[in-house]
Amino acid sequence: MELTLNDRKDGDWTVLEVGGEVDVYTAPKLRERLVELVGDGQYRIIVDMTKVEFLDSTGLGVLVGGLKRIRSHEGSLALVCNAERILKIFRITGLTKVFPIYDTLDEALQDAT
Amino acid sequence: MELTLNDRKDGDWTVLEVGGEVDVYTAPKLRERLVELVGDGQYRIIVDMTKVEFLDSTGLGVLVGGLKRIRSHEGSLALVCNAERILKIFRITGLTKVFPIYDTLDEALQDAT
Amino acid sequence: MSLVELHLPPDTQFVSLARLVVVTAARRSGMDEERLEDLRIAVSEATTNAILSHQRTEEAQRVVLSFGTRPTDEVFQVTIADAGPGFEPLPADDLVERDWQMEGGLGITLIRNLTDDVEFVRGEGMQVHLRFGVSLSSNGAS
Amino acid sequence: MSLVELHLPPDTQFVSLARLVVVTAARRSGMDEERLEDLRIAVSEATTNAILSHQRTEEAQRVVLSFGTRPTDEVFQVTIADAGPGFEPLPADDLVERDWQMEGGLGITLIRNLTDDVEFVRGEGMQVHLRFGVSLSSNGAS
Ligand SMILES: Nc1ncnc2c1ncn2[C@@H]1O[C@H](COP(=O)(O)OP(=O)(O)O)[C@@H](O)[C@H]1O
Ligand SMILES: Nc1ncnc2c1ncn2[C@@H]1O[C@H](COP(=O)(O)OP(=O)(O)O)[C@@H](O)[C@H]1O
Repeated sequence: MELTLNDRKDGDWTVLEVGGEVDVYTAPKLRERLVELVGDGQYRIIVDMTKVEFLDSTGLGVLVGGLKRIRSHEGSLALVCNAERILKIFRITGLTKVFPIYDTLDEALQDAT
Repeated sequence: MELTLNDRKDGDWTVLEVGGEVDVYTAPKLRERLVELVGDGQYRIIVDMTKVEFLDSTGLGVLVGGLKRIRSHEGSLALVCNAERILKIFRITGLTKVFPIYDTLDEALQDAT
Repeated sequence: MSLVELHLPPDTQFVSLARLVVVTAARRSGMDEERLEDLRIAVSEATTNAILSHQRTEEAQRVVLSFGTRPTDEVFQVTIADAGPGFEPLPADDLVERDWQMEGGLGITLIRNLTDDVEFVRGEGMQVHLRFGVSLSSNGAS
Repeated sequence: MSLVELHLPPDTQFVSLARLVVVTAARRSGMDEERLEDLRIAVSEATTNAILSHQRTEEAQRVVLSFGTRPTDEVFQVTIADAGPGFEPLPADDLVERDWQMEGGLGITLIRNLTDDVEFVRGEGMQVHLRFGVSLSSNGAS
């Protein structure tokens, strides 16, 4: 029920740290924040999901929406996630082929493109 | 839903350690164990409730039943409990006047009568 | 109405589920942790009584808990309804005098003391309404 | 039948309560932690769909989840029933081909892949039956 969102700049990346549960009730907040960031001209975003406890298809849909929006500006959206139960739903839906997914934030930042 | 019960001798006291939730579903196990102990001739019992997470009137009823049984053998039943939320229900039902209640097991053992 | 309902078979194993569900809903309505403990016990008592009443009368129907916040008056209410014969509770003041050797009555004593308001309604079956004030300004949900 | 029922107003805030209640009941039926995660997501998807269907059609009735173990066949079953118009889900194999740019369909894909068996029944309203094998020998309750 709780969703936490915190963003900060790290070099030319914007890191959006998401915590708690992302479902149909909370996902609109995540969508809004992504829209705001892109509207602000931030086209290089890392969504750090290390502290996400639950994510379902509504959350996946918001991330896909964010990716489309960013790609229309030729930007990049990368994810940080190391929880098997969450990686599993990216795999089932074929989204591991669409998002670059890193185990840690450091790896994501180092691999920056 | 889970109830754990462990007993051991300490001097001439039997210490029964209760953990988890004592409610209408689990209380019969506690009742049985008390009946067994008294049937075994253990008339000096300390019920250590330090690890009890939940106790309602069914649990209180079982303790009152144990006390009656032990008193009929001129024994003693003492309680160890320091959780305010549990002490509160002993207070409301007037049972703080009926049971000796200690903060710690050590105090209960030292005060032994 | 936006009340959630939990329908439980008359089996005592489900009393712990009732506690969990109602307390979780109340926490999200902004009830503080100390009051949640009072609610947890009151719900446990009333649900236990309803299930035991069904068992005594071999009533196979489910016991129904309905709960939620009435936004108009900042009250979290839980109604525990059973289809059994019901009972007439002793008036509140008689209970103070209880002797510890007396059997029973502990549950109703706790319910009366832990709620802000309780109403026992005997109609077709029994309905027990438990009420707790909550401050909606501290509402955790949003 | 000893199924528990949870009746939810068509408000998305209650999807998290549905997850909590069903997962807690399944844990007590002996389901292991990994399967509980699959159940948690499948219940979330189906409950979300049912509530959104009521919202689209301004159906004020509650969505009903009924769940429990059928002891005869070692299956934990959850049925999510709504009173909306229902839908005809795409057959399972068509879903493999989805393009990520396509909108929707992620929820049904997850449900099909995370359950041991799922049945979509369109009658008066929609009923989705999710089934998970459990080994009753490892039953946590007793
Ligand atoms: N919902 C109910 N339906 C019928 N009888 C009830 C109900 N709730 C309580 N009672 C009656 O009131 C008595 C007192 O209840 P309670 O105070 O909870 O104590 P106890 O269960 O320890 O006797 C019960 O024993 C029962 O006979
Ligand atoms: N219970 C239901 N009642 C009516 N329509 C439904 C129901 N469940 C699913 N649907 C329909 O099927 C579509 C696909 O559902 P789903 O796979 O969960 O993906 P999404 O919600 O992302 O579109 C929904 O958009 C909706 O139109």
